[in-house]
Amino acid sequence: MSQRATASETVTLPDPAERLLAIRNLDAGYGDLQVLSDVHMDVADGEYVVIVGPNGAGKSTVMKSVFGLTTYMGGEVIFDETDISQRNPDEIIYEGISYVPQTGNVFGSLSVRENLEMGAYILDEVPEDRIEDVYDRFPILRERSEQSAGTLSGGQQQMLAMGRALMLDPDLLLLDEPSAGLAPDLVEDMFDRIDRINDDGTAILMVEQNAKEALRRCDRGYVLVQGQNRYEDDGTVLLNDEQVRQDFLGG
Amino acid sequence: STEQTGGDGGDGGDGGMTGTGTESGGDSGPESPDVLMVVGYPQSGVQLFKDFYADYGDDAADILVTDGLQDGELPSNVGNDMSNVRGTAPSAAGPGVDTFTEQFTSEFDYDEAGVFTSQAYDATAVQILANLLAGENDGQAVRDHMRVVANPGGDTYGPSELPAAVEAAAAGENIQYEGASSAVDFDENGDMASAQYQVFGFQDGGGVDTLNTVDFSAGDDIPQPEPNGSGSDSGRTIRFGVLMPETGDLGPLGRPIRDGAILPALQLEGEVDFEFDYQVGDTQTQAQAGIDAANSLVSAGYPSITGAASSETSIQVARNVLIDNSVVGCSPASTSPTITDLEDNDYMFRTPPSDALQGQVLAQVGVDELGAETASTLYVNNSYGQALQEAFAGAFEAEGGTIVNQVGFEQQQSSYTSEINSAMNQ
Amino acid sequence: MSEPEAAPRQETAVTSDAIESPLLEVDGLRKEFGGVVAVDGATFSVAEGSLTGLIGPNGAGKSTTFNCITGIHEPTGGRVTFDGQDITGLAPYTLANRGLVRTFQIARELSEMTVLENVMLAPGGQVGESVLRSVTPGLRSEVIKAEAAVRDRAWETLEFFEIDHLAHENAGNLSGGQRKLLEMARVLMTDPEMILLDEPLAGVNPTLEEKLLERIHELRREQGLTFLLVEHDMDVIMNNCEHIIVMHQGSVLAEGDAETITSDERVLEAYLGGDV
Amino acid sequence: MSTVDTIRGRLDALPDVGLVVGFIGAIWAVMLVLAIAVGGANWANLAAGFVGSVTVLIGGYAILALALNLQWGYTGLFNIGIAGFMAVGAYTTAILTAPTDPAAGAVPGLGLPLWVGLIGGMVMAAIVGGLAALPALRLKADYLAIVTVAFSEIIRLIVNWDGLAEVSLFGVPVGTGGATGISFKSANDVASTLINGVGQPLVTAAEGVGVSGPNLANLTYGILLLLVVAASYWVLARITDSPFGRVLKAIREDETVTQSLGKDTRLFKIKTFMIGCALMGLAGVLFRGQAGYISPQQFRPTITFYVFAALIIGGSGSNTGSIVGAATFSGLLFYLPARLGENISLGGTRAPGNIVDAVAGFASLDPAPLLAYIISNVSTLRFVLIGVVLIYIIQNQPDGLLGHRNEPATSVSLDRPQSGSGGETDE
Amino acid sequence: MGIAEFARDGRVVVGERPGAAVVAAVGGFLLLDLVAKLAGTTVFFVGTKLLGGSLTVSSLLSMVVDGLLVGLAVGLAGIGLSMTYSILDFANFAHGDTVTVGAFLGWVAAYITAGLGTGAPIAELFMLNSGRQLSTVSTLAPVLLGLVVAGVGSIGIVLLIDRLTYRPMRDTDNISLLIASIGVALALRYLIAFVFGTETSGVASGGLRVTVFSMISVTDNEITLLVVSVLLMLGVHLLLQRTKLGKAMRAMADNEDLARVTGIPTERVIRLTWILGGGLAGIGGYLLVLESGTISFNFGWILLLLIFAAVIVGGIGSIYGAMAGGILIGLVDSLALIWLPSGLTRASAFLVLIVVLLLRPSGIFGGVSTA
Ligand SMILES: Nc1ncnc2c1ncn2[C@@H]1O[C@H](COP(=O)(O)OP(=O)(O)OP(=O)(O)O)[C@@H](O)[C@H]1O
Ligand SMILES: Nc1ncnc2c1ncn2[C@@H]1O[C@H](COP(=O)(O)OP(=O)(O)OP(=O)(O)O)[C@@H](O)[C@H]1O
Ligand SMILES: CC(C)C[C@H](N)C(=O)O
Ligand SMILES: [Mg+2]
Ligand SMILES: [Mg+2]
Repeated sequence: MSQRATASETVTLPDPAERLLAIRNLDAGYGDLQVLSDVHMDVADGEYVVIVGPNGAGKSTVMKSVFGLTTYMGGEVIFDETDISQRNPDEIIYEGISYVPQTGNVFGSLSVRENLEMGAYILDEVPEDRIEDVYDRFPILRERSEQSAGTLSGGQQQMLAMGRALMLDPDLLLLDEPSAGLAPDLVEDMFDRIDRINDDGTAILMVEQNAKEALRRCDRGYVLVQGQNRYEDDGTVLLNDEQVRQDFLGG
Repeated sequence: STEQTGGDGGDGGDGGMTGTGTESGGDSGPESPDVLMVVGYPQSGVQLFKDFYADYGDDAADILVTDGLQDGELPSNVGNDMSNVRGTAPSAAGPGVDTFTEQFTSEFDYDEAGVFTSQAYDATAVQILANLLAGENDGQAVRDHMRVVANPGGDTYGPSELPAAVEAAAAGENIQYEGASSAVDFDENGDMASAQYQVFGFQDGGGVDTLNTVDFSAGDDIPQPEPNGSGSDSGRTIRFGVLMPETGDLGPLGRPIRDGAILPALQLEGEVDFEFDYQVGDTQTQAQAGIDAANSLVSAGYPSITGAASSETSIQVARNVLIDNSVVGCSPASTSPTITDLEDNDYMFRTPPSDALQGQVLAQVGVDELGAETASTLYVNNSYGQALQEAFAGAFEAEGGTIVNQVGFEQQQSSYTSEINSAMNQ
Repeated sequence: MSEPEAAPRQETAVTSDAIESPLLEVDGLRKEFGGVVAVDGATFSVAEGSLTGLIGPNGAGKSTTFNCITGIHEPTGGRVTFDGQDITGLAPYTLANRGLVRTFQIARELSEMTVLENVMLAPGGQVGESVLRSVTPGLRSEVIKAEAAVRDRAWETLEFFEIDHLAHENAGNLSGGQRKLLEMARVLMTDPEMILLDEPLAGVNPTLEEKLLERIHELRREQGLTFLLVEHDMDVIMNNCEHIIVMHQGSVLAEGDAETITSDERVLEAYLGGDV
Repeated sequence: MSTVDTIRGRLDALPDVGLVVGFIGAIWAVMLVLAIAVGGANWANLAAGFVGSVTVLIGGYAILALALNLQWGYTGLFNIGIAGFMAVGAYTTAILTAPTDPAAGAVPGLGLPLWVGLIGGMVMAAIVGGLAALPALRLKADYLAIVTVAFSEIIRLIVNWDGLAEVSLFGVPVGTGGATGISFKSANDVASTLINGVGQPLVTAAEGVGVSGPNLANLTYGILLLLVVAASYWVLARITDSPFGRVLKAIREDETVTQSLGKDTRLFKIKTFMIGCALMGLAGVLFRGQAGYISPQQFRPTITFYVFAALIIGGSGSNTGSIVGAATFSGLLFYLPARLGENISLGGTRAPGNIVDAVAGFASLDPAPLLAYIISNVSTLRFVLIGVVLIYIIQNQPDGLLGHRNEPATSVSLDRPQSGSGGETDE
Repeated sequence: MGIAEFARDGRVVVGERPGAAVVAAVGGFLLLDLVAKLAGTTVFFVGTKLLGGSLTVSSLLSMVVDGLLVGLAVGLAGIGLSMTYSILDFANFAHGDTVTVGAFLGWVAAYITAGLGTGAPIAELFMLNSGRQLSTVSTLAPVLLGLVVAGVGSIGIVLLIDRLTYRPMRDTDNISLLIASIGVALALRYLIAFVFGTETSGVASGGLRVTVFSMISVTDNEITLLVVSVLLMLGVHLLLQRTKLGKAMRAMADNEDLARVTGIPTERVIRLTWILGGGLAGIGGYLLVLESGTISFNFGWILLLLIFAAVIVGGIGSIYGAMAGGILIGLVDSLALIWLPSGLTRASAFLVLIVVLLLRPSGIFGGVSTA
């Protein structure tokens, strides 16, 4: 493995056999603009991995690249032993990955319920029981089920987006800053839910600015800077690393 | 009572539909006119008659049309034999008409010589002769010799003797060209001194039937100036432009007229010791496009132009291009009375007669042949349509008839139902 | 309208409980969307020179309150007073010209214009915004002179926010955090008296976050600006705001300093969720 | 300091002026070559005719493209009602200046001098533009587009309506002439007067080489139009290189933000609409009414789309690009193909009347009929060309021929002031 | 200050209710006038005519029928415009020319089949000027075949155009797409002109006339238009209702990237959009020609503004809105004659468009969800 630098000597990489997602030497960007260069990342089956880093580092771009939403410039994205680096998003979803983007993550003009139905688009029938599950997780959504999603408050939209992604019971869930804009109690709540989702066996790759909390809870973490891997290690190790704290976690 | 409402379908203040004093109303509704007089051009005509027959069928009213709709293809394009239609148009009645028809149909792929084609031939022929007599490709010089070669005085030549006429004019002789459409004598306004009209109906298998003809003979003196040009040495190039609606509303009539206008050059090429250089400009049946095309011909240095067809275009081209640039225009088809009075420095001529006469002929056909007491007019909203329907309305009322509605319409609309309804008083 | 070089206002002592000189007063503000009542009689005031926090659960009506104050939405009822004058329902530009400006929850840069142009746009009442002045030969020299002054100030402001190295860059090419800085810089150029900040720190990297807060305090100290801040990060709110307003279901649930708030049962229940 | 800025500002404009002059010069050269190629002995006159006509076209489209650039390129106002505003200007001028005792069959006007008419036309176009803008400005770009194009059609239908062809206004007979149009004092007369007066020696000289008076007048008119273009450019450059222009750009980017920064964007938009429409009105008379005659036919929406094509080809957002685009569009795409088609002939092959006959010849291995058909239809095909070029440009060079030109909207140099001589001392 | 007040007042005045009140008042007056006209009475006020006149019920009915028929075809054509407008997010100015292309393809096919064996020269058949007039009763098979070809042909053309023009531009802003569509419109229209000339040809004319309620008289071709367009509209309704397509289209219109990550096959939805929209446009054009009887190279372009009016009045993105908007605009265009001179009736349809955009930018039926 070619990590440029590691925070500590003890890197616990998942066993290659267990790797659900493997990103190798990935170069990607938008149009002519290259954002990521030579990025590596792994997520094992059922693992909970967090990416942190300064604004503009390319964290969201990693997520989008996994889902085929960026301009591919080289490298590989391997999921469940298939190379998905140049596939279309609407194919990737069949592989068992769901994605909650950082912005624009609900269909504003569709109702809450229709948003959830769209989450199950690739199924033949609308899974009523799953919708009920989501409503149970986020009761406010049941209350607003006929309101159009664009008129929900910021936090409510975040919940809806999460609910939508859960409609398919994915193997891997990509979450881009799920706690942004949430009230503190909900932040806690959200992290708890994510833990629970992870406990149910869904692997998670998450970007968070609420880095301390995220690193505390995750299995492993990556620090991304200027489109390149900077550090990677167990979450708690990163959390306690002086250099990382100083540069990225704000003292 | 007559109400000039021009396209006014509803009340619009004082509209035709309102009627006057009909307080009773009810469903009986106002009466349709006995005859509907339609002035228009073929392309709009197709739509207009389709709409008419679709809503009113064959026997709601007799219809009168004019030269602008004398298109043999019209019934087949409309999908109706149009047997309830009578029309009038200036006819080809010159001494050389047979020669012309023969040459025209053999040179081009036409079954018959269409309306104004002979006038077009004459217009060009006179220009060529005037140009030869003047000895230079100069508008003013051509203008000054138009009457010399056309009006009485000197030897007489017709279409069949055109090469001989060319030699004579080149030699500086005062000649008299007698054309295919008429004797081609220009009065001081540049109008024809005499006129013949035909009354026509549409034939079953396409084409038109001439039913009878009406003559108006020369009243005024025909001016005859003396030649003062030099004549032409052999080898000279005679230049003229042709300005015709090859496309647009008049396209179906304009293309044959254009061919009539270039026929003299085709006929003379090789026969005489002169070169002919002509260029055709397309007016698209629009005044502005006509002006642009005319400017282009003027830029290219043509001293005289056969054209335009539509009166509207001819008037605007004369006002805005010809007079300023001292270029002669000779229209083979523009019939609006306005052209007579154009302040044109004598640069505008024409070979058909003015519609001041056609209105009378139409009214006669309406009253005498069709026995109409009431009539409505439906006219294309331009110098041609407006003037001709007015001439008709005046004559029709003078004959004791009543005009019900006068409705204008725009060219090339996608539907004329509303205009027809207004005119039919529905 | 404020003078281009307004003298720094004198420091106003702000105590956490009594608001002596309110700059902004919101009285019974109400906003309905169809059946949904987003803001339901919110009443509060913001002291001149203070940094006041506005917090509350998601959907409490904070953004809507902002939108009503700044003229983006027309309130269904209630009154907003600024600097002693009724400003209810006035258009955004009028408010801005009176010194009340806002930033957006999601930074809205003018992406096809350079960073410098973005900032130079902001000052109010520029002479060159008159067509006549910018065209007429004699009068244009005035415009040019004013422009030079605006330019110089713009550079200073960019330096203050440490984004002067990006001055000629198109604003669209900035990273998320830089955009937030630009947004603050631009708003400052309008010579405001009060700035409403809608979650300016959401998604901002913690290191940058500290820098931004530092700037805010600096502006308060040096120019006496007033801030109203919506933020979900309780650390930020508790450590920086001397006065905190808690909204819940469209109305004000509690207000006071950090201590008062954290010890308020209702707040704990409705928002902070047990521990902090 | 400010004088340095002024001078620098002036120098900055020079390369652009050179570019425009060079470009138009190149198009003239093309016309000259064509005239020599097809004109024979008559080449000089033909060249004068070609160059004159192309110059008038370039001038007309350049004014329109500049006006549109202000509205769309700068402010993002998607006005596709250009034809309507041109009509308002042209008709106002026409009604103001048409003779009170017109030729038979024409409508009378107020008989005022031309300059009154021109100013009146611009003012009226500005007023109507402002009125149209008032409600329409609340709409997003594509809705505004549809409203403006509908508006322009309404204007055209109204001037076309014969109910207004001749009416009595406070006892004075005036009117639009309806479908027949209206004749008036043409600006062309100015050119004629000019060359017949002071330009007489020039006329003599030109006639010496075979250039006719009318062609010379046309050429003169074209050059006068270019002077109007230069003046418009100068005014617009000053408007856009200023804080006013900066606000316009900001509106284009994000109106809410601009409002929040204290700019009354509605007022700016209305002003922009009025200035742009005034210019469009002026172009309506000077360009469409060159001959002293206008009719509703000339103000169909298609002309609007040609102006758009011109601006996009040149590069919207750039005043220089507007002119270059207008020249490319009108000279190379619009005018040149038509002249080529007229002057190329295929020996004796007469063009078939329809495409089936043309292709039939091709089937028997004789390409001549098809070629002849194509040549006789170039004036149709050039619009296909224009469409394709438009698509190509928007796909591959969305910023136009001149490429993206980020012209900062300011009247001074934007470099960092030298430390020490800061702005504060400047007051 | 002054400006501020002005802006605020403006917001109130241009707000929904006062505008609606004005519209209602004008509408009420026109209705009153209509009643007076039907009753044949004229009301004078201080010497000038206030309202009234005369109008027969049968002519009113015939206007209604005309408006309805044109409106149906416009609505049919409008569905496609509405769909591409909301899903691809741009105003497609080439839509009118798609209507023309479809109509030409369909009519050429109909003509050639009808002309087979009659000895008419193929050139005349192809150029649509053999002078023959088709009608549903007399030439049923060719007319139906033409209908199919119009639909299929325009689908082909539209897909080709999408491939060449819009697909490489998927990520660009909607105004660029709009401009590209202007280019497409020009190219298409003049290619048609190049092939078929600029002449208006008469191609259809009713073969049978039926009189209903002894007042309304319609031709077989008009009945065909009515039946086919109603059937197609029903079909579209069912398609969007019974499949996920409708919702997927709305989701895409909303947020394309999100739609893709949700698993919606966006390219396929786009293709289906073009297929539906293009096909209906072509058929709409074909039927319009069947009704009016004539065809020319720019009739779709001239119609475009009317189609836009229909779509916007109905609310962009709403299929039912497009249908209803089409009928409304068709009726306005036709009935305006009761109050306006015929030169201004078209202007009134545009005026309705503008008024709707200003008072209710989301359209009369906007907000009512589709399918
Ligand atoms: N659609 C896009 N087109 C062009 N550049 C983009 C696009 N999206 C992001 N970028 C650029 O790519 C770089 C990385 O952006 P990205 O969104 O991945 O950052 P991030 O690490 O997620 O930051 P943040 O924490 O602010 O969300 C930035 O410089 C950004 O400006
Ligand atoms: N345009 C609208 N139409 C209908 N309801 C709306 C609209 N805008 C906001 N709401 C509703 O009003 C309530 C308040 O929303 P608002 O955005 O003000 O909340 P907030 O306090 O800013 O929340 P957050 O912290 O999540 O951003 C929410 O329930 C929201 O659904
Ligand atoms: C060609 C002709 C029908 C022209 C018509 N006589 C006119 O004056 O307009
Ligand atoms: Mg991100
Ligand atoms: Mg909010």
